[in-house]
Amino acid sequence: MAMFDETVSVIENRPLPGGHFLLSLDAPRQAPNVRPGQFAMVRALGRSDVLLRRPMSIFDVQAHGGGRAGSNRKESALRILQLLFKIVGRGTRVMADLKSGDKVGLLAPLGHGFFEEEYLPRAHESDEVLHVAGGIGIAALLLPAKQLAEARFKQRLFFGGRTKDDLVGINEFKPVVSAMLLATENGAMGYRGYVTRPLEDYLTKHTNKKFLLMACGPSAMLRATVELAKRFRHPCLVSMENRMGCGVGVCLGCSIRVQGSGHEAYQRVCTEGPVFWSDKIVWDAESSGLGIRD
Amino acid sequence: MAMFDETVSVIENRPLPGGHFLLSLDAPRQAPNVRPGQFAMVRALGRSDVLLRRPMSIFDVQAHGGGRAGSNRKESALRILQLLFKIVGRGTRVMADLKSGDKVGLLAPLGHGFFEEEYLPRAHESDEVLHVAGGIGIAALLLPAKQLAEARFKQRLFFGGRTKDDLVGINEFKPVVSAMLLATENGAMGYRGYVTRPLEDYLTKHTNKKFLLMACGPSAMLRATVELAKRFRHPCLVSMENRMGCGVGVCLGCSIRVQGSGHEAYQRVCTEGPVFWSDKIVWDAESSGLGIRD
Amino acid sequence: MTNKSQLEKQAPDSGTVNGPAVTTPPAGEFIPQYEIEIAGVKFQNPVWTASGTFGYGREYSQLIDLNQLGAICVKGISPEPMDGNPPPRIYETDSGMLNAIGLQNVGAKRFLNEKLPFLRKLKARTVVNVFAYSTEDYVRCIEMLNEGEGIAAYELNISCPNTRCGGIVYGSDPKLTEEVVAAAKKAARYPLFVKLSPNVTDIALFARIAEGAGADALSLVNTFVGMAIDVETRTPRISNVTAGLSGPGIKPVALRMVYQAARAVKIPVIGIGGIAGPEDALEFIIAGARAVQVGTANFYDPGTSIRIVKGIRDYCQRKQLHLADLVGSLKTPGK
Amino acid sequence: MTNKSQLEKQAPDSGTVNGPAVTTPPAGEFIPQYEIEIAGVKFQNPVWTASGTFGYGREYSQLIDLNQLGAICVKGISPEPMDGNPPPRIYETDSGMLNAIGLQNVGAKRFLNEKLPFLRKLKARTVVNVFAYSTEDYVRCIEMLNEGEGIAAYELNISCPNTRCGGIVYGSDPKLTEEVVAAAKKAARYPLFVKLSPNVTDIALFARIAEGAGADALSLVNTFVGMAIDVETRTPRISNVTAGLSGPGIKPVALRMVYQAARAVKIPVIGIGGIAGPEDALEFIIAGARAVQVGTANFYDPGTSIRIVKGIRDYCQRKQLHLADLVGSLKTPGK
Ligand SMILES: Cc1cc2nc3c(=O)[nH]c(=O)nc-3n(C[C@H](O)[C@H](O)[C@H](O)COP(=O)(O)OP(=O)(O)OC[C@H]3O[C@@H](n4cnc5c(N)ncnc54)[C@H](O)[C@@H]3O)c2cc1C
Ligand SMILES: Cc1cc2nc3c(=O)[nH]c(=O)nc-3n(C[C@H](O)[C@H](O)[C@H](O)COP(=O)(O)OP(=O)(O)OC[C@H]3O[C@@H](n4cnc5c(N)ncnc54)[C@H](O)[C@@H]3O)c2cc1C
Ligand SMILES: Cc1cc2nc3c(=O)[nH]c(=O)nc-3n(C[C@H](O)[C@H](O)[C@H](O)COP(=O)(O)O)c2cc1C
Ligand SMILES: Cc1cc2nc3c(=O)[nH]c(=O)nc-3n(C[C@H](O)[C@H](O)[C@H](O)COP(=O)(O)O)c2cc1C
Ligand code: FES
Ligand code: FES
Repeated sequence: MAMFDETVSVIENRPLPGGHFLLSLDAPRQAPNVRPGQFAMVRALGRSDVLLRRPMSIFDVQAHGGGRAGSNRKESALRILQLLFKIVGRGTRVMADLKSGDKVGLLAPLGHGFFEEEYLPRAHESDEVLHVAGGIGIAALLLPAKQLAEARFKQRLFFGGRTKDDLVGINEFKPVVSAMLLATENGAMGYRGYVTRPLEDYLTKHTNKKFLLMACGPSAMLRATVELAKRFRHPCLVSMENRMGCGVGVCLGCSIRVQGSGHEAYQRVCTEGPVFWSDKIVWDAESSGLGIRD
Repeated sequence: MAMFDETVSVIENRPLPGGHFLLSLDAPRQAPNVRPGQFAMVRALGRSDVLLRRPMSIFDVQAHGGGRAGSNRKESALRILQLLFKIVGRGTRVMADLKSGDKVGLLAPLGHGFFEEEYLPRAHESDEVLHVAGGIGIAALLLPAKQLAEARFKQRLFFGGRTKDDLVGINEFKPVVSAMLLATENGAMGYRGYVTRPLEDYLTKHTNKKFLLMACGPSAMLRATVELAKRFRHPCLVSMENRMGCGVGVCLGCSIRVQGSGHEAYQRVCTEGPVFWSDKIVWDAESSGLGIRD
Repeated sequence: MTNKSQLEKQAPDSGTVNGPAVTTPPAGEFIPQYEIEIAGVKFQNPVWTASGTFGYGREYSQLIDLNQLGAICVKGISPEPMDGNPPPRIYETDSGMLNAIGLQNVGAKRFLNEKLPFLRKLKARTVVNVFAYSTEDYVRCIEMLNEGEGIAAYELNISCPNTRCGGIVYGSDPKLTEEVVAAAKKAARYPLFVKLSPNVTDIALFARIAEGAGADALSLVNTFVGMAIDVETRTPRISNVTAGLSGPGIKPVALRMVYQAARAVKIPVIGIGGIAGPEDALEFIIAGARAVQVGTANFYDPGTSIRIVKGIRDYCQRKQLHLADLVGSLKTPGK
Repeated sequence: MTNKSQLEKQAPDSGTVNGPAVTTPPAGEFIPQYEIEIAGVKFQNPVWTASGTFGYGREYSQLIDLNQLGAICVKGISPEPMDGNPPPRIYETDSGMLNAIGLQNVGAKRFLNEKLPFLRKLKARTVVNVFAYSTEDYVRCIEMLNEGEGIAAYELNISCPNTRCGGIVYGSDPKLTEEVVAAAKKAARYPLFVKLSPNVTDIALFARIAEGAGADALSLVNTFVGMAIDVETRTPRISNVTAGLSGPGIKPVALRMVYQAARAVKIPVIGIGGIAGPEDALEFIIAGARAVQVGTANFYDPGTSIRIVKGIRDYCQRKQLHLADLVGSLKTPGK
């Protein structure tokens, strides 16, 4: 687990519709070490009112010059670390103000991630990997999807948002998944309603198939997805979110309730996660720390 | 006393040598109301760590398009308010980061200022007005000098700094004063040593003349200047500085010790000042609040 | 200046003041009520300005419409004028400021003659903050102020050093608190609010004592005793060495104390401490405050109180709630 | 993160860690001494990391050189492992954060087996923060820990709710403080530091009580009890409702308490609260602290403590002073 805390430069902070931004950072030491499912802690420098770093999934890593990370991800040419984020409060507002050339504190890569050891075997048992994303949750899924694409897995993305402006990052997914099912609450793009409806339809139609689900998004969506996975008996990975103090396992601020008792009752999203098997989590708003996005 | 609290735009924030900046703000309601000797309170928006506004002398006001404020200062075309400042701490560091198009909170104009009623009569009694500036104290003197120049007073500037980079704003003074005597501590420009030495020489040479002194700068320089004024029996105006909470007379944070007792023992720099007759001030570091620049 | 919600997005943080006038909603719509009553006195809304941060009102009249405020609490008034502490008196800290003004004020007599006539004409009520060094002087000050017309209430500032008892602060001594509140209440022609010090172990205890001694309402908190040092000169940043900390940084502790005090007493509680926007004010109200006071924020953003008036209206309208429904409406887990 | 002086200009606020290694000055030059001794234990410098903000040390070993620290105070250890509070456990405030972790920890036994061996090998000393709900359990915890080798001292955390006495906090009750300190001291094989709560009226009183009961040193402050509310849902931001406030916003109050405590006792005082850079650390030292602890700053800038080590060296070098000359060297006006 090689993590680095560095002051890095903003290469570009591209505004996208709906208050989203694609932030590209020059991180030659951090980018080559990123594994799918990991995250970064971003710090606004020179101010104490927005005190804590903000956790952000690592959306993508790229070679210098914006070249796409190809099959040899580990090569040293990888130096651009990309974050895809949405303005929701003052921390993300400060991040939105970043301009090319500005500096930020970047502590990365962090988290256990979708370990090859752990999820590849399960993926191999399945006929298709289904990614389920709600809004900015999409940011956690691109790198895993890319890695699975390299290994030639069949993949499908279910992606829901409130409006069509929430459906960011689609272009990046096109080359990696074989199909995309979109949903918006107002029906402006794709299905009208929650993304778990097309997912349910799909699972219902293909009860004979084996799927691996990977989900990230608001907790209501996660819960619904996990319910479906349980009902149809498919394994499900979830990328969890929680407020974070340190990102490295010392503050115990990010702990969520998991199966187990006593000292085993809580696990840290930043260290044991952010990706968990869905049946590990206690899916109860009160005890899991979920709901901060609701 | 028309003051306005507005969010205004930065037109330009020009970096000058030695960590100085000339900040031009688009302030159509405030600029036309400025009188010589007044100041502004500048607020960094959107952050709470640098909480209080920072007091800054109003260096100059100009017409739209950068045209110089001519004889009809009151005309509505005046809309650019200029501040000349130096980075000394975190508030001024935040101000240094301002870029054209950025917004700041501007509460101005503030302070009693060099009232026509009060200083013009005394100026008329004198043969020459001597401005004595130390470092960034220069910022308080340009507007008074300009007004005196309009009234065709003879004026002379004594201007001292640590290094030659501290002697900012000289170009603006050239057209308004008949002579400039510069001093730097290392002698890199003008006299070597404190500016009060050439001042003392001049006063010694012209004991038969009547002068009005106007001074602004670090407290050691102010004290030395006031000593000279006293010794040679010339009236002396000083533009005082102190930490400020509100700038409008309510917090009583900026009070300095003045001649008088009981409830009269303190006056507010922001309201009764920033310009005082030097013999009004109790020149004692402990009781005057001076020394914050020492 | 705390975390932004929908609310703050509608009323962004800015240096401008006096937002658009609030329009009366069309008939039939839900009309939230914002008036509050404390000890029989009606206030048009719960947004007040805090003592020592708003002068005697007139100073800010050029910048904001004073008639939109619920009340103005004036700078602490002592029986005689006071000159205050030598400078430096203030110092900025992270999200806060230290002050040791030393209660420089014009005294009760000049207040009545020079300041009250202006204040009396406003729709905002006048709350007179009262301060002295002994119980007798508190009483004397109140007796002097009783002569004035148009005072809504007194706010007894008991968070200041008591010379009689050798530097002990009234507001952190249960016995002295009881003594001074009871004496002041007896003397007071107008309702008596007691302003509590946060520098105590158990705020609920002092809240109950003040209530028991006759307080009509409690306002809290006053400033936290703090300090700062100039490491270059190794001298205190404030001539008085210690000073009072205020501003957004103290808000979480102030809010907790208001929550605890409001649960400890039956009289109304007025929340103070680091309030800088509508959301902050609502936190205090939801925690149990019937009104709030804006302090330090007046200095750096004079439009804050008006922005809060508007923000609370928008919130009540959106949530279809009267102000009274909000007071103390915090939902806590079963504990 | 406070006002910047010459010092901070030399070491600007940044996310990078581990500044250049300090080089030994040429012979003949003034060589400042930074070592400190407390209760016979030597620490290579006065910059420590605070309990609960640095895990068990190892977590940060990838980011900073632990051997450059004076000491590491580990997360509070209780006799048995504890699971802590349900989330949400933390919340950011202006220049601060609230936490109610609920003292989740591995317990004394696992600490000795799994954590201590790593810590023992460092040049930084290991200070074990001890926590329990009753005097008996404090003693039991210490007795368990006494088995461990290489512990520099215990730090008794008495700022936590005491279930036995119905929610009263040890650290805000003079009698309980005396009782638990005396009992712990009797049991302790290693020196005993007592960590004081800032949520008290008179910090000097508690400092003297702890000293009288046998404390070898005092560390202060722990967190301030605070609170935050989500106004959209009208629920507390932290599941525990109230929580501990830490970070730069509390520094002025913490500094004042350290100043008062250091003047009240003869034993060494260790300063804690909002320390985020060399200047903050120096303020505490000048106010009377013999060492300082970096807490919340570790979270957002893990390099802080190393930057402080370096900043104090630069300052002492520039001022030609030994660390010991600085401790309590504040010059106050004749009062
Ligand atoms: C492992 C992980 C990966 C994440 N990846 C991304 C990402 O790729 N892109 C992205 O835009 N966001 C991501 N988030 C969420 C992001 O961290 C929060 O949106 C951000 O911290 C909010 O900061 P703020 O100051 O803007 O909002 P705040 O003012 O702090 O809060 C605004 C709202 O966001 C909620 N919130 C605050 N902190 C978090 C948090 N840590 N997680 C979830 N909700 C929070 C608050 O409860 C509140 O409702 C991730 C979170 C985690 C834990
Ligand atoms: C009426 C008035 C007019 C002023 N005009 C100008 C001007 O035109 N240009 C300019 O550059 N500066 C001017 N100043 C000084 C300016 O306000 C301070 O330099 C500034 O507030 C420092 O803020 P900071 O956060 O950068 O420094 P801080 O970190 O707050 O302090 C850095 C150093 O500056 C000192 N300082 C802090 N506040 C003040 C203050 N209000 N006055 C003097 N020293 C202070 C501190 O004691 C410290 O030594 C003026 C001050 C006053 C009162
Ligand atoms: C400069 C200043 C002067 C103050 N003067 C008084 C006073 O005279 N009487 C009083 O009761 N409180 C006084 N206070 C305390 C405030 O009324 C308020 O209780 C405190 O500042 C906390 O609120 P805030 O964080 O919103 O500022 C003063 C505060 C400041 C900052
Ligand atoms: C997340 C967190 C956990 C903490 N856990 C402990 C603890 O277990 N024992 C203890 O004595 N103090 C604990 N503290 C208090 C710190 O050690 C320190 O006293 C306090 O945070 C003030 O310092 P700071 O402002 O530098 O953070 C904790 C603080 C935080 C923020
Ligand atoms: S964020 Fe600190 S332990 Fe996970
Ligand atoms: S700055 Fe507030 S009274 Fe002068």
